[in-house]
Amino acid sequence: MQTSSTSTVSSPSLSTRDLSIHFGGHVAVNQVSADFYPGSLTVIVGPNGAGKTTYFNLISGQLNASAGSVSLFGQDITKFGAAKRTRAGIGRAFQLTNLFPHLSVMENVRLAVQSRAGIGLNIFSLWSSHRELIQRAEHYLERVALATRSKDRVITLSHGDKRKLEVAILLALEPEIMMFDEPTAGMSVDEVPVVLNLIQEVKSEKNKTVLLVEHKMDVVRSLADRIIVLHNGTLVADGEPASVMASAIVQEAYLGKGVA
Amino acid sequence: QDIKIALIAGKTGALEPYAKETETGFMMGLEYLTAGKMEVNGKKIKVIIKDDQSKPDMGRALLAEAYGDDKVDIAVGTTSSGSALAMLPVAEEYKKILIVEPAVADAITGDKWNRYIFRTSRNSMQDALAAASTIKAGGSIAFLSQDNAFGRDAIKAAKEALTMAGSKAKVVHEEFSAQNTTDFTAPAQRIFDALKNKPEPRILQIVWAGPSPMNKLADLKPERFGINLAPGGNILPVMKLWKSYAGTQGTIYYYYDFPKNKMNDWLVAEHTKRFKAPPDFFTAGGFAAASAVYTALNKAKSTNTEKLITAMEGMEFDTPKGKMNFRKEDHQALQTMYHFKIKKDQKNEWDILELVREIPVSDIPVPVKNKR
Amino acid sequence: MSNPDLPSKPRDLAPLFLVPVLALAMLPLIGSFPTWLTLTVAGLAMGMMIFIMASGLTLVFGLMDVLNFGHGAFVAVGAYAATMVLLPKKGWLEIDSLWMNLGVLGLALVVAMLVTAVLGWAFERLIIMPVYGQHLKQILITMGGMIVAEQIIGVIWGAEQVPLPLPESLRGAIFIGDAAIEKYRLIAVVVGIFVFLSMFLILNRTKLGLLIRAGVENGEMVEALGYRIRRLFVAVFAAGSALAGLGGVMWGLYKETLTAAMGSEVMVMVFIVVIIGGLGSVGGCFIGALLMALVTNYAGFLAPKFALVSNIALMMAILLWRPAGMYAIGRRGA
Amino acid sequence: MNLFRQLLSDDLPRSRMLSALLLLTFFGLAAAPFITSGARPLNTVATICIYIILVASYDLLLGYTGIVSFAHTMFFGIGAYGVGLALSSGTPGWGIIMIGVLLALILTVALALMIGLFALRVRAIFYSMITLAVASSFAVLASQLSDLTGGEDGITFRVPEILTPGFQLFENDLWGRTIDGKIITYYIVFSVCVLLFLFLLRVVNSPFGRVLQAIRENEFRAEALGYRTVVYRVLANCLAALLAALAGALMALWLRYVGPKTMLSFEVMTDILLIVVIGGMGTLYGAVIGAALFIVAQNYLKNLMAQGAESLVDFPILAQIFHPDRWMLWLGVLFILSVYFFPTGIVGKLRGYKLK
Amino acid sequence: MSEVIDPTQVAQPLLALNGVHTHIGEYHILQGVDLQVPRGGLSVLLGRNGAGKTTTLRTIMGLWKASQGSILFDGNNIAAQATPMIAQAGIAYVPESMAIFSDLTVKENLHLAARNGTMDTQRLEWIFAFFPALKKFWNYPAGNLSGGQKQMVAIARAMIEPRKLLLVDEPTKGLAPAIIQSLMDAFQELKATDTTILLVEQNFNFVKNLGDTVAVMDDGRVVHTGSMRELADDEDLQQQLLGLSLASHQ
Ligand SMILES: Nc1ncnc2c1ncn2[C@@H]1O[C@H](COP(=O)(O)OP(=O)(O)OP(=O)(O)O)[C@@H](O)[C@H]1O
Ligand SMILES: Nc1ncnc2c1ncn2[C@@H]1O[C@H](COP(=O)(O)OP(=O)(O)OP(=O)(O)O)[C@@H](O)[C@H]1O
Ligand SMILES: [Mg+2]
Ligand SMILES: [Mg+2]
Repeated sequence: MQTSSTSTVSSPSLSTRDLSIHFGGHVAVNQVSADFYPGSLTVIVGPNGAGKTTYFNLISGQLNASAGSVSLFGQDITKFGAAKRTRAGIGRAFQLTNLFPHLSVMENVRLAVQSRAGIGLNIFSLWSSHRELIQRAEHYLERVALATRSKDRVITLSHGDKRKLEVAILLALEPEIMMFDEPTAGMSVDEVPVVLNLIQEVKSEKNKTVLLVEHKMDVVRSLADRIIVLHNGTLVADGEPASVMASAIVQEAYLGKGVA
Repeated sequence: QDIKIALIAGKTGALEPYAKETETGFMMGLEYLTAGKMEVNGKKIKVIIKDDQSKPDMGRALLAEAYGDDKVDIAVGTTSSGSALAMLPVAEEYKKILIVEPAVADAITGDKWNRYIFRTSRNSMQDALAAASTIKAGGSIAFLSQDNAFGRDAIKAAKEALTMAGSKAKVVHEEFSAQNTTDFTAPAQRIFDALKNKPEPRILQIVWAGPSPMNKLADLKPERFGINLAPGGNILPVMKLWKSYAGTQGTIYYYYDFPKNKMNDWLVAEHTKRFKAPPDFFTAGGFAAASAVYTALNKAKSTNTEKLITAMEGMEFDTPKGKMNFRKEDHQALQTMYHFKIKKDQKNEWDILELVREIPVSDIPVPVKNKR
Repeated sequence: MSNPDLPSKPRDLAPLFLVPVLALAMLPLIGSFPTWLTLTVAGLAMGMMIFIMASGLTLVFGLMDVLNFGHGAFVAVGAYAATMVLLPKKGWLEIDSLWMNLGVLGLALVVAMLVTAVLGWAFERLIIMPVYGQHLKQILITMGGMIVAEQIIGVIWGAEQVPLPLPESLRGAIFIGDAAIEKYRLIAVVVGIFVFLSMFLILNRTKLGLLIRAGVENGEMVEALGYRIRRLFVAVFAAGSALAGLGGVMWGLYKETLTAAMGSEVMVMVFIVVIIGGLGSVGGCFIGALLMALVTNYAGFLAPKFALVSNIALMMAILLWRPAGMYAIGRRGA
Repeated sequence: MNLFRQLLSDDLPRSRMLSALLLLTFFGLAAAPFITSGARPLNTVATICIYIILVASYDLLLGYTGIVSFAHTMFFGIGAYGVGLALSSGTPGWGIIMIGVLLALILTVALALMIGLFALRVRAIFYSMITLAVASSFAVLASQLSDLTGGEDGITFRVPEILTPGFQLFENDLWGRTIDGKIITYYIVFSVCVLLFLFLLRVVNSPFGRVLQAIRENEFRAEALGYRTVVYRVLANCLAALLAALAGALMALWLRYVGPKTMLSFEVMTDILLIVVIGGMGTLYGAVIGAALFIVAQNYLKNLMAQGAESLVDFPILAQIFHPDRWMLWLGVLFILSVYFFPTGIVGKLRGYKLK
Repeated sequence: MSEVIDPTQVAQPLLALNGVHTHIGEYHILQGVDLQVPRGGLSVLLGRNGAGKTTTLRTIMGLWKASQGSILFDGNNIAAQATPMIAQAGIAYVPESMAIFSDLTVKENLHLAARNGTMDTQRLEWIFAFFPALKKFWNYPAGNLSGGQKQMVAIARAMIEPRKLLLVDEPTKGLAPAIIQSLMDAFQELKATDTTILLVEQNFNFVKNLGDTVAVMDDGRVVHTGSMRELADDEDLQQQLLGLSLASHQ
C-alpha cells in the first residue's frame, strides 16, 4: 500500500509518524504515518467521524498529539503551537466556516497577507500605507470571485460566499502546506470547478503541498494525485486514486451500497 | 451686599444620611439665631449648599469654586474627613475661613491645620478622652475598631487618652477588622480569647463608624467571660437596635435628651414637629456650626477674614450642647460630652439612652498638636 | 444505550471533599475545639446566606449568561420590601414566641420574593431584553438599573439607614460548652438547604436546565424547535430576582440595618462564589459559598490581615486548579 | 493636508457632523482658559482632557481587543499615587516627579504583565471578574497602607512652584486672564493629552491594531493565521495600562491630591465604561466626544436639576425626583438610555447618518 | 414553463409564499418570492450562492420577518407569527449552520426537539438505522462531534417527532457518500408517511431522483418552477439556470 506517487523523487515536505490522539478513551486518530510531497495533491477520505479533521488539527497545531510526531521539511514541529506552525509554513482552511465576522471581506484576507508579511507587531506604521499587501489581498479576492463584496462585513455573506472567503484566506497566507477541509461544501455547483482549478493551479505553479478532505467523489477523482483513507482514526489505504477507490474497504465503509 | 456662606457636605454617596442631618441642623440654626429673618449685621445671609459626594477631589474643587467663583465669605464643611483634609490648603490659598463640621480626623486641627481652619465638631481625641474618663479604675481593656485610618487613629488616641486620664486599666488586645466585615465571629473569638483570663473588670471598647457590630458581639454573650461592652455613641437609627442590651454603657457626643438649654429645647421641639423624629448627632453639629458663623459675624461686624479670625479665636458661642469655645491655639471647639447607659424601660422608639454623667470640658484635656 | 469505547463522565467528587478537608485541617491550627466549632458552624451558616444571595445569580449569570450587576439591587429591594411587613407588624416580632415570629418572618419572605419577582420581570423586559448575549452592554445597563433602583429605594424609604431588628426569639446564641452558635444562623441553614435542594431538583429533573443552556447558545434554534424562549427567560430572571430578594431578607435581618447600597456591597463576593463554583452549577455555587465563608472565618481568626484578601486568594487557587470553576457546565468557562 | 492625515493616522472622522464636533471640542479645550473664567470651568476642561486619554486607552482594550477589564482604574491610580507619593516625600521638583512617574510605570507594566499572563489560563468573562477582584483588593490595600498612602483620606501635596496658583508667568494679564500656575498646569495636561491621543490613533490604525481587532472577532482564527494572540493581548494590556497610568499622573498633578475614592474607586470605572459606550466603542473619537459630554454633564447636571426642581415645587413627587440630591438617579437613567439609543455610540450614529 | 399537473397541488398547497419581501437591516434581500410547496411531496429549492434560499427558509420560520407578502401554511397566514408558534404549527427546521447545542449531549439535543416530552424509542431506532453514529455517541457532548456527525444531529432533531413540514437547508454538506445514501432513504420514508419536505440543496445529483417539484431562485426571486423530472431531463435548462455543465457532473 505504501506506494507514494511516483513522480516525487524529492524529500517529503510534511510527514507524520505514528500520530495519535485520544479524547478520554476514544481514539480519534490512531498512529497515522504518512509523507506528503511538494507539488502533489493528496485527498483524504473516510466516513464521518473517521478522524480527518482531527488529523488536520494535529498537523496544524489546533490539537496536541497524545503520541507521535509531525515534521516539516525535516524539522520536528510537534512541540510548536498553532501560530508558530502557521509561521513555519502550515496553513489550513476550516470545515466549519471560521472567519472574522464583523471585519470586512477585504480585511479578513488582508490579515492573512499581513501575517505572511510578518508585520503584525508593527505599531508605528499605518495599516493603510502597505499598498503592496492590499494589492495582494485584492488579487486573491478576485480569484475566488468575491471582489465585488470586498467592503461588506462577513456576516452579511451567504454560506457559499463564506466558503469562498475561507479558501481565499488560505491562498493569501501562501503557506508551503495547504490543507483544505471540504472547501466546496455548500458552494454553488458552477463555482466548484473555479475554486478547484485555483487550488490545482497553485499546487502546480508554486509547487505547494496540498491536502484536501472531500466527500464528493467526482472531485476526488478529478483532482487527486493520491488518496489516503482514514477509518476509525486508522490509516487503512494510501495510494493511487484508482486502486484505492476500487478497494473493498472504501466501497463498503465509505461509499455505502449503491452510490458510485 | 449679601453675606454668602457655603455649606459643603457629602449629600450623595455613602454618607448621605449624615450630610442630610448636617444641612438640616445648619439651616435650623441660622433660622433660630436670626429669628427667621436670615440676617446678620443688617445684611442678608445667603447659604450656598454644595455636594462633594464625599470625594476629596470634589471637595477641593467645590471649595475653590465657592471662594473663587461664588465669592463666599465663610465656608462650612464637610462630612468626610478625607474630603475635609483635602480642603484645608484651599482655604489657605484663598485666605478665607473654613469651619470644619462634622469631620473628626485629628489631623485637621493637628499637623494639617492652618490658621484659616476652625472646627466645631469634636475630634477623635475628644471622643477618646471622654471614653477614657469613664474607665478610671483598673482592669483589662480590649479594643475593636475598623482597619483604616479612622480606626487606627481612634485606637491610638484612646490609648493615649487612657494614660492622660490616669486610668489604671491595661490594654490587652487591639483588634482591627476590615471596614466591610460582616461576620464578626472570628474577631469576637480572638477578643474573647485574649480577654477572658485577664483581671476584671474586662471591657471591650468598640469604636466603629457606620453600622456598629455591637449586636453581633452581644449575641455571643460576652458576659459568660465577664466581659462588658462599651460602645461609642452612634446615630439614632443604629442605636435603636441596641434596646436589648440595657445597662451597657458608653460615651456619646450628643443625644437629644441630654443637654438642658433653651436652644436644644427649641431644636428638639421644632425638629420633632417637622420631621417626626428628634434631632440626631449631626443635626446638633450643623446647628453648632451655624451658631459659630453667626456669633463670629456678629462679633466681628465684618466679613473681613482677618477680623473674623481675631473675633473667633477664643470665641465662646451657644450650641444645643451648651457653650462651646474655639481654643486659640488650634481653633478646636472645646465641648462637653456625655456618658450614657442604655435604658431598660424605653417609652418609645427614640427613647434609648439615659444620662450617667455629663463630662465637662475640664475632663477632656485635648492636647494641642498643631504647629503654629 | 451508552457505548463501551466512550468513557461516560466519571462522577466528579473532589470538590465535595474540599469543605470537610478544609475544616478538619484547620482544627489543629486553631487549637481550641470550642473556638473551632464556633467558627466552623458560623462559617457554614454564613455560607448558606451567601449561597441564597448567590443562587439567583447562578440562574441569571451562570445559566442564562446575563452579567447582572444589578443583582445587588434586588437583594436590597428584597430587604426593604420585608420591612413593609416587619415594621408594621413589629409587635408580633417582639412577642417572645418562636412560631409567631417565624410566621411573620415567613410572610415577610413571601412578600419580598413577590416584590422582587415582579421587579425582576419588569427589569428583564425593560433592561435586559435588548442586551442578551452582549456582556459589556449588560454590565452598563444593569449597573444603570442598579443605580436607579438604589435611588428609588432612597425616594421611597428615605436615604437614612433603616433598622430591621431581629425577632426576640431568634436573638442570641445556643451554647454547647464554650462554643456559641447564633440562633439566627440555624434558620439560615434551613432556608439555604431548602433553596439548594429545590433548585437542584428542578434543574436536574426537568427539561428546564437544558432549555436554558440551549437557549443561551442559540435562542433562535430553540424557538425554531417551538419553545417560547423569551417567556422562559423572563420567568427564570424573575425567579433569580426572587431568590435575590429572599437572600436580601435573610441578609438584612442578619445585618439589622438596611442601606440602599447593602446589595452592591456584597456583589463582588457573590460573583466570586458563582465563578469558583463554575458557571451554571448550583452544586458548585453551594460549595463555593461554604468555602468562601469558612475561609473568611478561619483567616479572620488566624491571620486577620489576610482575611481581606482571602476571597481573592481562594478564587485564584480554585481557578488555578480548575480554570473553569469547580463544576463548569458546558464550555462557557473553559 | 497630508501631514494632517498622517497626524490622524489616516483615521478621519468620516462624518461632517463628527468633524465639526471634534474641532469644536479641540478648540474649546485649547482656548478654554481664555473663554471662561473661574475655577470650575478650568477644572472641568482639565478633567475632560485626562479622561479622554483614560477612556481612549481603555477603548484600546475593550473596543479594539475585546477585553473587558475592570482593572483600568488601578493603573490610573498607580500613576496618580506615583506622582503623589513622590511629591509628598520631599521638596517638590521635576526630577522627583519623573522618578515617581517612572516607578509607577514600572509597577504598572509588572502588574499588567502579571494579570495578562494569568489570562492565559482563563477566558473572557472570568478574566473580567478576576480584574474586578484584583482591582477591588488593590483599592482596599491602598486604604489599608495608611502610613504610606494616607489611607482613605489620601494625600494632599505640593507641586513645583511654577505650577502653583500663586505663581504668575507675566506681570500683566493675557487676554483678560492671569497666567498663573494653574493655567500653566492646564496647558501641560492639554498638550500631553493631545500627544498621547495621537499616539493611540496611530496604534489602532497600525497593523498591530488590526490584529487586535482580529483577536476581538475570533481569537482562535487569529491564532491559526499565525498571530501569537497571547503576545498581542498582553501587549495591548500593557499599552493601555501605561497610558492609564500616565493619565493618572496628570490627574494627580492637576488635583494636587491623590486618594482611593478619586483614583481607584469602582465609580471611576463605571464612568469610563459609560463614556466608552456613549462615545462609541472601537473608535477613539468616541472617547473624545463621550468624555467631553459626560464630564460637562457631571459637572453641570446638578445645577440644572436644582433649577428644574425649583420650578417644580408645586409637584412634590416630581420635585423629589428632580431634586439635585437624586442626580445619581439620572445618571443611572443615562446609563440605560445610552445603551438603548446609542448602541453604536454617538460616533457610530453620526457615521451611520453619513452613510444614508 | 407550464404548471405541474398534480391535482393535490392545485387543490391547496401546504405552504404558499406570495410576493414575500424580506429586509435584513438596510438590505433588501427577498424581492417578491412566490413559492408553492405541494402537500406530501419533496420540493427542492435551488439557486446560486447568495440567491436567497436560506433567507427564504428563515423567513418562513419567522427568523427574519417578511416586510411584505403572505406566507400561507395549511391555510393560515404565518407571516406575522412568532417563531415558536410557527414551529408548533408543525414545521421543523434544519438550519444551514446546523445550530446544534454544543454544550448538550446528543441525547439532550434530541430530547429538546421532542416537544411532546419523551422520545419514542421506535422512532429513535428508526433514526439510528440511518445515522448509526448518533447511537454510538449518544451521551457525547454534541460540540465534540465531527462536522458530519453534527449535521446528522441537526437532521435527526427535525425527524424525532412527526411534523407536517420539514425545512432542510443543505443537509448533504459534510456527509460521507454512505450517509448521503441513508439520508435519501430517510427522505423517501418520510415522504411515505405524509411528511412534506422543502429542501434547499446544491448537490444536484442528490436531489434529482428525490425531488417532485423544483424551484430555482436568483437574486431574491423565484425564476423557475416546475417538476423535477422536467429539469433533470433538460440539460440546456440546467445549464441556463444552474450553470451546470456535463463536464463537472458526470
Ligand atoms: N475536541 C474533541 N473532543 C472529543 N472528541 C472529539 C473532539 N474532536 C473530535 N472528536 C471525535 O473524534 C472523532 C473524529 O472527528 P473528526 O472531526 O476528525 O472527523 P472527520 O473525519 O473530520 O469527520 P467529518 O467527515 O464528519 O468531518 C469523532 O468521533 C469526534 O466525535
Ligand atoms: N445577516 C445578513 N445581513 C445582510 N445581508 C445578508 C445577511 N444574510 C444574508 N445576506 C445576503 O442575502 C443574500 C441571500 O443570502 P442567503 O444566505 O439567503 O443565500 P443562499 O441562497 O442561501 O446562498 P448559499 O447557497 O450560499 O447558502 C446574500 O446576498 C447575502 O449576502
Ligand atoms: Mg471533518
Ligand atoms: Mg444558504
